Amino acid sequence: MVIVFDGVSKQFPDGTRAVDGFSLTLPAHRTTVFVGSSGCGKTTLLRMINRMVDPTAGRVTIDGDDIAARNPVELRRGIGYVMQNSGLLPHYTVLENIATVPVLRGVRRAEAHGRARELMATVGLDASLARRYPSQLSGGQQQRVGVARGLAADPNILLMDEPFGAVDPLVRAELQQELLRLQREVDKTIVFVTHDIDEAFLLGDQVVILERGAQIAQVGTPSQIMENPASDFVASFIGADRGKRSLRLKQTPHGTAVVDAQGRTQGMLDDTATDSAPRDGTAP
Amino acid sequence: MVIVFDGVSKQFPDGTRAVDGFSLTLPAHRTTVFVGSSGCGKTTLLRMINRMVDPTAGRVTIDGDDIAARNPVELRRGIGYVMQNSGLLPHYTVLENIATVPVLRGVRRAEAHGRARELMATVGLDASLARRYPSQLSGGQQQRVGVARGLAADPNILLMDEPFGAVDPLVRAELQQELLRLQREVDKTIVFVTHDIDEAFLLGDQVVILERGAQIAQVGTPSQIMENPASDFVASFIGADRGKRSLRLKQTPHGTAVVDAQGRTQGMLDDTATDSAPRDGTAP
Amino acid sequence: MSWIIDNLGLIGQLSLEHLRQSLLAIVVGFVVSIPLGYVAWRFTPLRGTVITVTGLLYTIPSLALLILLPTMFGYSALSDLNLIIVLTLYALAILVRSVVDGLDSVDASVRGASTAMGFSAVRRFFGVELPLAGPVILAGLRVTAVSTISLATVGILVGVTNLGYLFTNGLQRRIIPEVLAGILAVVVLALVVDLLLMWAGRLVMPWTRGAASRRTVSRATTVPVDVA
Amino acid sequence: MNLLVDAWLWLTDPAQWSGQFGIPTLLLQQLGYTAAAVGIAAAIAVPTGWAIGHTGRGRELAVALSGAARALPSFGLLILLILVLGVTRRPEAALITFVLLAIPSLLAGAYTGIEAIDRATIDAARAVGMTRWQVLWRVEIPLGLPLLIGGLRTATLQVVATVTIAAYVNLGGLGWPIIQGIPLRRFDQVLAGAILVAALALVLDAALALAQRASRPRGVRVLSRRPRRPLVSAAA
Amino acid sequence: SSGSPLDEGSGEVSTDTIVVGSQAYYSNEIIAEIYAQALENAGFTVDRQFNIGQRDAYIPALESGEVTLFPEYSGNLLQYFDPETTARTSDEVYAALPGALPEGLVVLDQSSATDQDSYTVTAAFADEYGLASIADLADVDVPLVLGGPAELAERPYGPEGLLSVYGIEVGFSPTGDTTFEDLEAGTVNLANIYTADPRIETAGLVVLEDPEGLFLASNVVPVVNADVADEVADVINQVSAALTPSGLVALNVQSTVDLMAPADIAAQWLADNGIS
Ligand SMILES: Nc1ncnc2c1ncn2[C@@H]1O[C@H](COP(=O)(O)OP(=O)(O)OP(=O)(O)O)[C@@H](O)[C@H]1O
Ligand SMILES: Nc1ncnc2c1ncn2[C@@H]1O[C@H](COP(=O)(O)OP(=O)(O)OP(=O)(O)O)[C@@H](O)[C@H]1O
Ligand SMILES: [Mg+2]
Ligand SMILES: [Mg+2]
Repeated sequence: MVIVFDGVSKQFPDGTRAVDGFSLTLPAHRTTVFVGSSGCGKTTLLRMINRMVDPTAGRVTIDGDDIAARNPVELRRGIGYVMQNSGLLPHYTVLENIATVPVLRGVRRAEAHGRARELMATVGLDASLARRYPSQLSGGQQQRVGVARGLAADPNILLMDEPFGAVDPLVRAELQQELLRLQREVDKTIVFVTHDIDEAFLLGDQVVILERGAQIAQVGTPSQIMENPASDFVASFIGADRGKRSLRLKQTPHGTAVVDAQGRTQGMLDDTATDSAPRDGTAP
Repeated sequence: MVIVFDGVSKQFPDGTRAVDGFSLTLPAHRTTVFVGSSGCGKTTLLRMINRMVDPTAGRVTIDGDDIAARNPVELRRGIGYVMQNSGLLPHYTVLENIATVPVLRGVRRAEAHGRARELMATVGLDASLARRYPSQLSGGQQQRVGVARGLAADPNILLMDEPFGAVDPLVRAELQQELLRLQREVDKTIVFVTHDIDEAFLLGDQVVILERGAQIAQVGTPSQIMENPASDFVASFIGADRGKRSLRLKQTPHGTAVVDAQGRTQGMLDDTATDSAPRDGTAP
Repeated sequence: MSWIIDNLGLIGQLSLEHLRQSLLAIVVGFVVSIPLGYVAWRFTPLRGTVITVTGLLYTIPSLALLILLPTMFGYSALSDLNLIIVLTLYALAILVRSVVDGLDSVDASVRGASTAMGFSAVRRFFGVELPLAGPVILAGLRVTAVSTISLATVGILVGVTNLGYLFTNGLQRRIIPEVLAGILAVVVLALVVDLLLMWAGRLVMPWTRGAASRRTVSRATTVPVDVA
Repeated sequence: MNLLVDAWLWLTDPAQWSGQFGIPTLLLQQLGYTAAAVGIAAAIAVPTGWAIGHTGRGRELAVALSGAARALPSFGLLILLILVLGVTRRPEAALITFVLLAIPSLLAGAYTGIEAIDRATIDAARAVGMTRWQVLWRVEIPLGLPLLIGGLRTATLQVVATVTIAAYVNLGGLGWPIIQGIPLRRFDQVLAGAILVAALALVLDAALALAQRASRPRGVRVLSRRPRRPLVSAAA
Repeated sequence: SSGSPLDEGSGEVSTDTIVVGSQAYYSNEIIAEIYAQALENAGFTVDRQFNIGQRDAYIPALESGEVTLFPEYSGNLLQYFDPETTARTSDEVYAALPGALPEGLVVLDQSSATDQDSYTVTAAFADEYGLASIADLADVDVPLVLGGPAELAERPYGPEGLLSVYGIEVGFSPTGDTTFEDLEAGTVNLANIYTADPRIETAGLVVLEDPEGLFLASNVVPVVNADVADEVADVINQVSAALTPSGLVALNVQSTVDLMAPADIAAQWLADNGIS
């Protein structure tokens, strides 16, 4: 499912040009992250993929088909969407929330609930929470329900709009790891929106740094961007100008520390590591 | 102004033990950062310093005087307090907000406003904003007003409770830099609360990592903690277990990149830097 | 007080009649207010008009309305239909505003989420927006119920019999317990209906149990009339 | 339409503009009862409401009592009070009735006004070293004023429409043409009376709406545009 | 059926069901209840449409057939249809009624019981100024304030009638349902009170004579829809024959002093008078 933006613009009725001539190809089975400051047009871009917003110029295609020709309600039922603050329906239980789209599509209730239970396991939710209402869950649990709901229709495309913006850093880190795992498992085309550059670098195969009006400041893999910021704006955005990305080595009694330009320790150099596979356990 | 917590506990009327036997010395003229997950008791600890919360056991002393003997209203007027979401009075202008404490203390209005104007400059607020109301300011500007208000009484102690939690990452970085500058200029005893470990490491002279019930998981300078996490909890909290602190070097066409255990680039090794002074401009 | 004991049958009958008239007005008002409220909420230009017109109703003395409407539209002032029409109009004045406020109170992100999942507009209204507006509408409905039951007593002044009979008859016969019984019966009816509505709300909206959000309450405390 | 014309003729008949039952007299009576009742109710309900809002205590009781007060049928209560107090105390009976009518809205306006204030704001006021009284006078009352005036609006509207029944017990007011018109089946006069009451209500409401707008502290005005006013919270 | 004021009227003229109406006046309601029970005892189906306010409210209902039988007061009824009438005595009024009533309404036999408007003062006031007749009010040297229902201000026998017929000027106070208490309390010194009010007796009030015939004699008289007049005449005439002036006062006493319900009063009266 390759998504292509082709000269897309969006001007809202009040005159705001949220997106101005945006063109980009989002490769299939990869995660593309849109990152940028508040109001730069990330959400608008995302919502053009499921026709929650229709472009005023240009077109969006999925696998070559112009989505403007698709029935919006049908289209949406085939695209998973995970919103900031989870966007759960407060009057539905966890199970009902996850099963919403299958039920809308006419899947039998019992069947849809059965599948919802499986998805709860997939996103790491305890089965005992099935009958709870969203207000009875913690923020992190709500986000997991949101992700499960996004997956319920088994869509090929998953849109995620700052899905972890509202949770605690510890929980957030956990959810990010969970998503990395899911990404490997479910193999979908994921479009992820955040304004946290570290999150973008962590999750994105392709990272798109946006300026106001959804102007592309730089596109590339995290390493490409960090190693070679395309402009002062990008450098400032990724923290390079504050010395955050400009690191030095420092010897300490416990090993070699990596410190930033201000002398703040960023981590420890792992001299023993020989490959790039993720490792767990504490730092050395 | 050295602040000492001596076996302090707080049990709320509903039975919650927010703080359980907390003892610590906060050195004068230094910044101590309390960091921990949501609900671990950070705010409660902070508010015991200006008697917004009274401990149910133990005592808090400032320069050796038990604050339980102090009149709370008087005490508060002598301690700056910057709250999450700024906590500005919505019906006071910027100037009136900053001048609140001096006016309460009986300073003449004109005089207090004059000093408030000076403080606006100190925290980097344009003078043209003086007559605006908080609702007419951006989030970052509101935070600056909050900081200025905290400084207005020229207190020896400044309490800051997640002051930058609600703002955009770019603005947040700017405010953090501003605070680092202020810290050098005003030379106060600062107690700072955050749940962002990076912020804690950036701002703290002394960092206190807390677990539920305000149990101290580790105290130390940022380098001490990162180089030698005291427990699995701390390692996980600072991201060491996710490989975030376990870094390796990688040669790229643009220079030596520092990558984490998962191969994500964290920054570039700056081979030219010879000292730890902050540098500006873009990355090399 | 012996009058009350001797006339429990009468009080009971009048209460039933009173309840029948009030409930009819409350139910009809409720049913009509939902489309009206939806229209006012959905089409912003109409909002001011609908709310002003229903709000205006509030300022017309009920007694006058009870006399004038039958005269203008040529139906009998004596039938309880007359009273029920007037009570329904007053109920609308409160309820339309509540429905608008209730729909306003639905979190935009929830609305967006349901659209994104592929709810059609109609299904979204009945499946998401209306249920979520429920707490605010219920609060309005409870206020409506209490004031309708209390207001219905004026019917006696135009010849519609209900608990108001105890007031005029008690006054003519100088039987204080009779008047008192009328007031007590009205208050008890109102409070019982109010309580039943509260319970019904908990039954129909299980997700609101326990977690009564502050936001809902403060919205519910908004008065329906906004003439300005 | 004929009726409207007749009502207009009745209204413009000079005979209706003088004497014991002339419109000016009736208008003054209506205003007098409304002002007195709302004033007395405010004197009772506003401090009580502020106390409830400030301390957070007694809310349940206030809600329960307000609910009961709202259920009281004014017409029956007025008759009962006259029978109990006697005909020479009609004004007192009427005032008590109208005061009871006005209290719930005013009470709710006073305490919801304070309750609706962001807790963080009050917390901030305490944290900068305001005393309890300073918090009340400098923060809670000013910020709660719009909702209080909203409550005042509701109360005034309810009372001014209900004072109509004062005429039923010989206290005059704009209800007189209505009360007299009904047995005489003079609908022009009933309609004219209703128009007068509604017009008065609208004028009062508009005046209070302006006051409500003006009372909204300037910094807050930018945020929320729609003037709101509390009902008795039947909401538990 | 019980004597509750609740049962509904139908609307269309129906000869099967007699719709009995009453004013929102407790005494009138008792008479209507007597009619209703008498009819029921005689096998009729009866609907009660009680408490219909003033004459001006229920006459249209009678004319339309919504109500088919109503206990009325002859003088007031005549004056309603013919404000200029010169009839004053009981017989004159009764004789004038058929001509004044609109098509479709007829009166049955009138009873000897009267319940008419009067001008009444307290005994003390009457003693002080030697009052026996309305004309004597001319001698009173304090301002006269007349209490009565709101509509009295506009009635032919109201303040204007007093002025034109007796040359007496009075202020007016719309004392409504508390006219008696107001007279007692002294807020008014002249009161429009119905002559069947038992308190005239118990409180020792003085009903002023009306030599100029300001008020028409007003006997209790059944008004009935012409379609059903013949059917109900026997039963209702029997009631009218048995209802006496003192009997009417006694009924009112049972209601206001003994606090009996209208249904019980009616049933007892019918039994006592052997109509059942
Ligand atoms: N319905 C709308 N009508 C008018 N302007 C809109 C609308 N939706 C968004 N905008 C404007 O379009 C611009 C882009 O909005 P968008 O929501 O896409 O930003 P964003 O990058 O998602 O920001 P955030 O990080 O705050 O969510 C903003 O200036 C916003 O105010
Ligand atoms: N007034 C109170 N009454 C009862 N419990 C309270 C009260 N204030 C705080 N708590 C509880 O005490 C614990 C610590 O609260 P505190 O506000 O200090 O946490 P925190 O570390 O500041 O969290 P956060 O990062 O979310 O601000 C929490 O479990 C909280 O629910
Ligand atoms: Mg967005
Ligand atoms: Mg906190």
